[in-house]
Amino acid sequence: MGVYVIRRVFGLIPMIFIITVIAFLMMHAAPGDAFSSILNPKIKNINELQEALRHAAGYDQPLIMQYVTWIKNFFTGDWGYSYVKHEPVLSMITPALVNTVILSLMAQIISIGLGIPIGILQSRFPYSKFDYTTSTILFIFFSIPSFIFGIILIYVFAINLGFFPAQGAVGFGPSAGSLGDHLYHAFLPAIALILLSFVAHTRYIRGAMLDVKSSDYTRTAYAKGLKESKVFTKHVFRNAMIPSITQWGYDIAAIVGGSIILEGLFQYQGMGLLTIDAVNNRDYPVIMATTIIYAVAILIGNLIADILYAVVDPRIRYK
Amino acid sequence: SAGQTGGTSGKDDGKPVDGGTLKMAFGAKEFNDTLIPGLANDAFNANLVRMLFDGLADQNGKLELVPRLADKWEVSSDKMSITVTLNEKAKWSDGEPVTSDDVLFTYNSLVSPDLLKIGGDGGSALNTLKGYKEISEGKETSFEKTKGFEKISDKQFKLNLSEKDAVSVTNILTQRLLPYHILKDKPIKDWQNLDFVQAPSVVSGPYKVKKVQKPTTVIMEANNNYYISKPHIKEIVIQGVNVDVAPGLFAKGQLDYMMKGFNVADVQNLKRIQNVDVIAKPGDLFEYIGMKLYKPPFKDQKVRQALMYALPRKLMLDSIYKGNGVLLNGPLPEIIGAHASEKDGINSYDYNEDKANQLLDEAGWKKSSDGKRIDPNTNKPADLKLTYTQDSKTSQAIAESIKKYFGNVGIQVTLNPQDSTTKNAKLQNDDPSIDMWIGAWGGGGDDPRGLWASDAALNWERWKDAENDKLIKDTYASDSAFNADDRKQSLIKWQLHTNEQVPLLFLWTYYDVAVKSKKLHIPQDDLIDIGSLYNPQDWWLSE
Amino acid sequence: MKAAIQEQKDFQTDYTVKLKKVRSPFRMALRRFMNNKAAVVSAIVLLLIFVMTLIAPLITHWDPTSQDLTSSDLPPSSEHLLGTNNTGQDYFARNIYGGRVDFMIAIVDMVIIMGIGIILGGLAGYYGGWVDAVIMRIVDIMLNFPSLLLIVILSAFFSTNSVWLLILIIAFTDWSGITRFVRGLFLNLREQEFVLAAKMSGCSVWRIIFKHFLPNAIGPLVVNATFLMAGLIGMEAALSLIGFGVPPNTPSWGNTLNSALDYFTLQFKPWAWVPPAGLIFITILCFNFIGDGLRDAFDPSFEK
Amino acid sequence: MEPLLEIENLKTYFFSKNSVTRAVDGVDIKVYPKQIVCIVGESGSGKSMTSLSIMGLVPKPKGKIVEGNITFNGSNLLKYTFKEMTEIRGNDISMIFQEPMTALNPVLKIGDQITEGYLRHNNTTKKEALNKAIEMLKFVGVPRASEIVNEYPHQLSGGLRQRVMIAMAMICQPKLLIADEPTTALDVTIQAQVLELMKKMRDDFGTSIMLVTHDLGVVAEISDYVVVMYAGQVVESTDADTLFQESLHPYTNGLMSAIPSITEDVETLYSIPGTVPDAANFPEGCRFADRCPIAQESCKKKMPELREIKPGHYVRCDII
Amino acid sequence: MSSLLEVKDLKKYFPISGGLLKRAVGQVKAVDGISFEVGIGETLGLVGESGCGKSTTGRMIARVMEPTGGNIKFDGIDISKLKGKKLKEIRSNLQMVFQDPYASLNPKMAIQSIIAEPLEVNGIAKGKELIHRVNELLETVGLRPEDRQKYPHEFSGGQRQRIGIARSLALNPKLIVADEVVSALDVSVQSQILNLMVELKKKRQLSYIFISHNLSVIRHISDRVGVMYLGNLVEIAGKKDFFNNALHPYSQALLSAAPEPTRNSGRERILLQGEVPSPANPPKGCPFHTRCPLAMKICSQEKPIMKEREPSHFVACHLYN
Ligand SMILES: Nc1ncnc2c1ncn2[C@@H]1O[C@H](COP(=O)(O)OP(=O)(O)OP(=O)(O)O)[C@@H](O)[C@H]1O
Ligand SMILES: Nc1ncnc2c1ncn2[C@@H]1O[C@H](COP(=O)(O)OP(=O)(O)OP(=O)(O)O)[C@@H](O)[C@H]1O
Ligand SMILES: [Mg+2]
Ligand SMILES: [Mg+2]
Repeated sequence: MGVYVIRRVFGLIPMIFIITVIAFLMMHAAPGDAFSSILNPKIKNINELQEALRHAAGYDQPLIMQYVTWIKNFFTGDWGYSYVKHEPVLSMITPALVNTVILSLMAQIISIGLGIPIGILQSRFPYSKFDYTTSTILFIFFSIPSFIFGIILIYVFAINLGFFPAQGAVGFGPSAGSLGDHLYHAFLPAIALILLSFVAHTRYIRGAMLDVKSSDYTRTAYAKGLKESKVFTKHVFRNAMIPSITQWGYDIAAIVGGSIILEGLFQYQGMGLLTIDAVNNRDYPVIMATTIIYAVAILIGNLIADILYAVVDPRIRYK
Repeated sequence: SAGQTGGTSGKDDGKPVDGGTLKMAFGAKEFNDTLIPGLANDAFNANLVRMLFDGLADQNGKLELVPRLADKWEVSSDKMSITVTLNEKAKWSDGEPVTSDDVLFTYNSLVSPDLLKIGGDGGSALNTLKGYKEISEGKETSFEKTKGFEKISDKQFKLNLSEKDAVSVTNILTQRLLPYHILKDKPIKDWQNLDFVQAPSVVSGPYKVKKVQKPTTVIMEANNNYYISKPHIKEIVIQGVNVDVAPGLFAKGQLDYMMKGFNVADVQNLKRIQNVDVIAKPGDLFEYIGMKLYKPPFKDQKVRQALMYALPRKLMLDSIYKGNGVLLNGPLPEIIGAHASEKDGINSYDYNEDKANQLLDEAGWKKSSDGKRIDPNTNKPADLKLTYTQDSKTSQAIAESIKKYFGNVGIQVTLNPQDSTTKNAKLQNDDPSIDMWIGAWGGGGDDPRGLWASDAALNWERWKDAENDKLIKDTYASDSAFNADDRKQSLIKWQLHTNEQVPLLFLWTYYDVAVKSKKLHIPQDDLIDIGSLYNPQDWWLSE
Repeated sequence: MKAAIQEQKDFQTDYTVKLKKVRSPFRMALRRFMNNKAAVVSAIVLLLIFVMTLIAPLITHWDPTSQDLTSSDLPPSSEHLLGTNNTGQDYFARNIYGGRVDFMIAIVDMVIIMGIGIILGGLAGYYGGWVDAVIMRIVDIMLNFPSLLLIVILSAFFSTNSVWLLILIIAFTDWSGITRFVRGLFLNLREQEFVLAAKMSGCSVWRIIFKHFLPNAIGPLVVNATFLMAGLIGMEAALSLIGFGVPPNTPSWGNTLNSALDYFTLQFKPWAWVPPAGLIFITILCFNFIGDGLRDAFDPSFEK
Repeated sequence: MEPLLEIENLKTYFFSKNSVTRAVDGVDIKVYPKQIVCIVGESGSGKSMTSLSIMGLVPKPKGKIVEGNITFNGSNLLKYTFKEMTEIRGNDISMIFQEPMTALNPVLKIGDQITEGYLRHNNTTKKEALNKAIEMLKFVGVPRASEIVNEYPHQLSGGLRQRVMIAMAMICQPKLLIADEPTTALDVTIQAQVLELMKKMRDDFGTSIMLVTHDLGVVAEISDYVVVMYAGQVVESTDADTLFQESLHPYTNGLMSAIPSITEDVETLYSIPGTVPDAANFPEGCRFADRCPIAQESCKKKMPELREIKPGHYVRCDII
Repeated sequence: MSSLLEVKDLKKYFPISGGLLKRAVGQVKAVDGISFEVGIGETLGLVGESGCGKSTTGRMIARVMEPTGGNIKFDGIDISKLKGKKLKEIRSNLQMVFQDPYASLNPKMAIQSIIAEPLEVNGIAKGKELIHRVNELLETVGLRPEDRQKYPHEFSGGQRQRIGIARSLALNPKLIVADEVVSALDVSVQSQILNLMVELKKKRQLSYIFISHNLSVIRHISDRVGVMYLGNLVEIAGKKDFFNNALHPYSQALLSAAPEPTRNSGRERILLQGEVPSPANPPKGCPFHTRCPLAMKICSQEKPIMKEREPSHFVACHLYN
C-alpha cells in the first residue's frame, strides 16, 4: 500500500514536468508579452521601457535558459513575480486558490451528498415510477450546460429573488471573508458546477448498485440469512462505491474545466478567473503557476481516487 | 455639445453630514495591483492611489494646475528651473510633516532602475529633470548629486531641468509622493514584499487603507489628519464588480457608487434603476480606425479623407453606443481645454458617400465592373485587412459597419479579430498582416507627443510629417507654451493640421459612465473625469 | 435398451434454428432504438434543427451578418421575429444560421476525435506492451492537462482566429479521453478468442482493428460519439462565453448567447438570450437522449 | 420416514415484456434426512432455479414462483415472508454456489464473511464466532485457518475458496445443504477432495445435501438418490444404484451413453440430436420428443405424467 | 509415424511487475521447458489441472504467443521465431479451435464472413469460389449452407463450435490445436463435437493437439497422452499405456480422482493433499513433490528429467531411477 502510494506519487513527477514544458513553450511562442500592454501615451520612450522591463524579467534570454531559471526558482519556492500585478505570484495564488478550493469542495460535497443517496434510492426501486421520474429529470439537468444553468441561477436566485449574491467570492462589510461569507458566495456557482458530475454520480451509483445487487456474493449474503439492511450496508454499498470512486477521480478534471467558465460567469475570484486574466495579459509566471496547480490538482485527485479505490478494494491493495 | 445626459443635477443643496460607509465598485474583473505611486498600472489601482496619495499639484477639470502638497511654485524666466514651496500644513496621516526629503526620495525612487526591475514605469514623467539619464541607468542614485534637485529648506526646494518643456512642469508637479520616513530604510528591490506597498497605511491623501482582502476588496478609512479638510465619509469599501450584476446591487441598495466598466450603450438602461443618478459625459478616451500609413493604399491623403466621408459615424454612434458619445474630428477630445471645434475651422467630415466616391475617383481608385475599386498601387481590387479585439462586442459591431460602409464605396474589408495583447504586439511590430485596426486612446492629456510625434512609439500608424512635428514642438518647447492661452492657440493650429491630414479615421469620444445612489453626494465641480476620484474628502452620504 | 438408441441421426437434422429473416446485430439494435420513444423523438427534433440550419436561407430572408444601423435593438416583430441586435442584425437569422457552426464543430470534431481515438486506442489495444505504454503516457498527460486551459493557451498561441482552427484546437485537447476509452474496449476485446482466431487466420493489424475490434465496440463508440457531440455543442458555447470560441464575426449559438449576456438583456430582452440558450440546451438534450437510446439499443441487457 | 424437504409441483417463471420463461415447470423432489440427493440435467434445465426457489432467492422482480409447495420440516416455505425466510436461510438451510470466484465478497475478509451468518443466527460475541469460524475452516481442511480468516478472497485458490464457502454454509450446522454445482469450477483432484468433504458433512453432522450437478460422474460418486431434469421438469428420479443399472427415460439413457468412458474405448459416442427447447417456447407434448429416438406421434401431442414405475422410481415417459 | 511437430524445451515466462517502478520483480513460469512430438494424423491429448500451462503451450505452438525459449519445429522448419509473411504461410498449416463457443466467434460478423475470412485474407478464394468453399466447409461440419448469412447469436453452443471448426479447416491445416473445445458444452453436445473431430481427423489426416482437463474425453480422442503439472510435462505415453499403466504418481492420482459414471467402480482413490503451488513460486526440485504421496528426499532437491521408461512411455519421476 505504502509502496503503491509512493510509486503513484513518483509517477506524477515526469508528468508534471512535461506539462510545464508544454505550457511554457506554447505560452512563450504566442505573440506579445506582459509588457506589450503598457501603452501609456504619457510615458516617453515606451519601446525602451518595454525592452528594459523585458530585460529585467529575463524575457530576452533564450527560452531554454528561461525555463531552466523558472524551474530552478520554482523548486526553491520562488514562483516568480507578476509584472502585471506587481506582486509575487505565490501571494496572488493563495487567495485565489482558497476560493477555488472552497468552490470545488462545496461542489463535490453537494454532488456526492446528493448524487449518492439519489442513486441508492433509485436502485432500491429500480424501474419504478420514482426511478423513472428522477432519472428523466436528472437527465434533463445533465443536458443543461453548466454556464446556462449558471445564467438561470443568477437570473432567478440573484437578480430576481435576491437570495444569493450574483457574483464575487466574498461580500461587503464586516463579515466579508468569513467562512460563512465564503460559503454563501460559493453556493450558486457550486450548484452550477455540480451539474457536471452530480448526474454522473447518481447514474454510476444506480448502475453499480444494481450490478452488485444481482451479483453472486450478494446472493451469498442473502443465503446466509442476513437481513436486507445488513446486506445493503455491508455488501452492496461498499462494492458499489468502487466504480463511483474512479468516476470521482475523473470528475476533478471536469470540475477544474467547469470552474474556469463558471468563475468567469460569476466573477468569482478564483484560479479560473486568475488564469484567464493572466493569459490575456500574458502574465507568464502566473500562467505557469496556475497550470501546475491545476495539473497537480487533477493528478492528486486521481491519486486520492486511486488510494481510496485501494482502501475499498483489497484486490488493488495487494497487487 | 451632444447629450450632456444623466442626473447631474448641479450643486447639492443639502448640508454635508459626516460618517457612513461608502460602498463603491469598479467595473473591473482585475485583481488588485499594488497601491503605491509608480507601481500601480491598472485603472482600478491607479484610481485608488489617487485617494491615498497627493502630489505637489493636481489638475482640475480645465487641466489647470491647482496646489496640493505644494503651496506655490515659480518657473524661472529661462524656463529651466522651478522653485517649489511646500504647504506648511501638509502632513502624512501619521502626523509627520511632508518635506523636501519626501520629494527627493520619491523622484529618486521612481527613476531608479531597481523600481523598474519590479515593474515600475521608469519614472519617465521626470525625464526633463537634470540627471534623469544617469539615475535611470543606475550611474547615480540621487537627483541632489546631479543638480536636478536642490534642497533649500525642509519646505522649499528647486528643480533644475535639462530642457525647456512646458508640459513637463505639469508632469513633474503632479507626481504623487512617497513617505520618506517610512520607506527610507527599505531597499526598493524588497518593496514587492512590503505590506506598505500592498496596503499603504501612511498616506498623504484623504483616505488610508484599513484592510486589503486580496483579491477582491479594499477597505479604506478617512485620514482624519488630511491637511485640506477632514473627509466626510468615514469608510469606503471598494470592490471589483461585474458590470452585469452591478445594476442589481444598486437596485437593492448594496452599492452606492460605481465607475468605469459600464457598457456605454447601457446609459438609457441604467436610468431605469430606482434611486440612482446616472452620470454620463464625454471622457478623454476616443476611438479611431488606425491605418498603417506607410502602406500604399493609405499614402494618399484623399483616400484617407474619402474613408472618413464614407463612414456614417453619427449613425454608428447612435446605434452602437446609443448616442452616448460625441463625434471626434481631431486629435484632442472635447474634455480637454484646448479642443478645437468647428468654430476653430475643424472639418467635421459629415457622412457623404458621394464625396467619398468623388475623392476616391480623384485619387485614381477606379471602380471595376463588379463595383469594387482597384487600388492603383497594385492594380488589384483593394482588400483591407481590419484587426480589432475579439472580446469587445462594440468593436465587433464597429468592424462590421466599416466593412459595410467601405464596401458601399467599393472598398472591400476583411475582418480579423484578435485578442488584445496579440493585436498590440503586432501593431507595435508593424506586423504586415494588419492594414487597419480599431483602436482607442486616452490619458494623453493635451501633450501631443506620446501619440502623434513622428518618433513616438505609440504612433502605430507611423505618421511621419515634418509640419506636424514642428507644430507639436510649438506646443511645449516655445516660450509661448508656458502661457496657457498661447499654448492653446498652438494646439488648435496643430489640431487643424491633423484634421486635414487624417492620419487616423477619428470616430468619437464616448461617455464616461458612472452610477451613484441618490444618497451619495459629489460636488460636481470637482469632477475632472468621472473615472477619477477627485476630492473625495468632499463627498458625503445622506441617510 | 442402449442398443435401441444407438442409431444416429444425421447431423443435418440436428438443425433446429428456423429459417427466419436474418437479423444482424445492427438491425436488432436499430429496432430496439426505434422502440425508445424519447430517443426517436429526440432524433426527429435534432434532425429538424439540423435541417433548419441547413436550409436557413429558405426560412429567413435576413442575412445574419448584414447590419442595418437604422434598425438596431428592435424588439420582436413580424419583420424581425426575435428582434435585432445593436447593429440591426436579425436575431432569428443569427440563431438559425448559428447552428451551422455548432453542428460543424460537433460533427467534424467528433469525426476527428473518434478517428484519433480509434486509431491510437486501436494500436494501444492491439499491441499492448510498450506501444500501449507510450500512447497511454501521452493520453495521461493530455488528460491531466486542464483542457480548457490548454485551449485558452493555444488560442492565444495561434492568435488568428478561425472556426477551423478552433476545431483543430478542440480536437487536439479532447482526443485523449476517447482514446483511453477505446483502448479499454479494445484491450478487453483483444483477450477474446475470436481475435486470436483472426490472428490465426492471418489478419493484419488494421483488419483486426477495423473488422473485429470496431464492430464489436461500435455500440459504446456510437454512444460515446453522441455524448461527445453533445459535449462539443456545450464546449463551443462555453468557449465563446469566455472569449476563446468561434470568431465573433461568425454567428454561432455561443456567440449569439454571449453577445446577449448582460444584466439588462437578461432582464428585459429575453428574446435575445432565451432562443440561443434554448437551442443549445435542446440540441444537447436531444444528443443525450439519442445517446441513451443507443446505449440501450446496443446493450440489450440494459433492457427496462 | 418424513421427508425433510418436499417440493411439489414447483413452478418458477420469468416474466419479461413479451415472453414467459418457464425455468421450473412443475418439479417434485423429496429429500430425506441424511440423504444426498443429486439433481442432474443439461444447462438451462432449471436446476439452479429450483435451488433458489427453496431459498426464496429467485431473482426479483422478473422471477416469480407461480405455483407449488415447498415443505421444509413440516412448514410451507412459500408462505414465509422474505423477512421470515432470513431466519431459515443460513440456519436451517444453507447454500453453496457454483462459482467460488464470484460468490465471495471481494472486499471483505474471509473471517468476516464466515462469521456474519453465525452472528446472525446465534447470540454470541464476535470473538467466539471467529473461533468457531477457524474451527470450521480446519474441519473443511483449510490449512493456516487462523491466518486465512484475515485474508481476502482474491488471495485464495479456487479450491480453498470453495472450502471457505462450505465452511460458511456449515457453520450453523444446517439440516439441509443445497450445493449448486460446487465442483464444476474445480480441478479433478480438488473436486475429489470437496466431494469427500461433503460426505463427511453428511456423516458427521447428519446434514441432508441437495447437490446440483451436470456431471454423472459426480452423481455416481456421491448420491443416494438422483433427480434428472430436462427443460424445467423432472424426467426421471430414482435411487442412484437403480439409475446406473437400469435408467428408463430415453434422455437419461442418451446422457449415459454420450459420456466417453475413462476405462473403455468406444468407437463413436452416442449423441443426442438436436438442442434443448427454448424455455420461453416449450412444445406442447413431451419436451424431449423432438430428440427422442423412440418417440411416437402421440408424444408430441400430450405431455406425459411423472409416473412411479417402481417404488421410488419415477419416469416421465408414456412409451415405457 | 513420421513426426509433424517437434517441440523442444519450450518455455514461456510471464513477467510479474511490481515495486516502485513497476519493474519486473518475478516471473510466472507458465511453461517451463517441455518437449514432445506429434506425428502426422496423430492426436496428442494434453491434460492437467487449471493453470498448469496447457493453453499457453497450445498458443505458443499456434504462434499466437511468443515463446520465451525453445524450439518448435513444424514440418521440419523451426517456426518459433518466424515473423511476418513466413509466419503467415505456416499459419495455414497450423490452426486453432477455442474453448468458448461464445467468445470465439465475432458476434458482429455473419457466419459466412467468419469462415471466409482466412480464405480472403490469404487471397485463396474470391467471389463465387469463396462462397462455394464456405458452403463446402459448412457441410463438412454438418451445418446447412443456407445459414451462412446468419449471425453467431442465432446458433446454439454446439453449432458455434462447429463453425469454429469450419473456420479452422478453411486453410486446410495439417495440425489443429484444440483448446478445451468441449469443456463449455453439455454432455449431449460434447459427444457431437467429439465425433465430428474424430471423423475429420480420419478423412483429412489431421493431427490434433487436444487440450482438456477431462480424462475421459482425452481417452476417447487421443492417440497419445501428455500430462502437465505446473508448467512441466511429467508423463507422456500412448493412450493404452497411459490409462492402463500410468507411471507418474500425479498421473495416477489424476486417473483415480476422475469421476466415472458407474456405481461402485471399485477404484482405489488417491486423495491428494493440499493445493497446486503457484507457478510464480514453483517448489524446488520436482514440481509435484509438495503433494506427492510417494515423495522422497531427492524429490525436493533435484528436478527429475524426462526419460523413456518403457517403449514410447516417458516419465519424469525419481521413483523410476
Ligand atoms: N434472471 C433470469 N431471467 C430470465 N431467465 C432466467 C434467469 N435466470 C435463469 N433464467 C432461465 O431459467 C432457465 C433455467 O435456468 P437455471 O439457471 O435454473 O438452469 P441450470 O439448470 O442451473 O443451468 P446451468 O447448468 O447452466 O447452471 C433457463 O432457461 C434460463 O435461461
Ligand atoms: N498473459 C498472461 N500473463 C501472465 N500470466 C499468464 C498469462 N497467461 C497465462 N498466465 C499464467 O500462466 C499459467 C498457465 O496458464 P494457462 O492458461 O496456460 O493454463 P491452463 O493449463 O490452460 O489452465 P486452464 O485449465 O485454467 O485453462 C497460469 O498460472 C496463468 O496464470
Ligand atoms: Mg445453474
Ligand atoms: Mg486453458
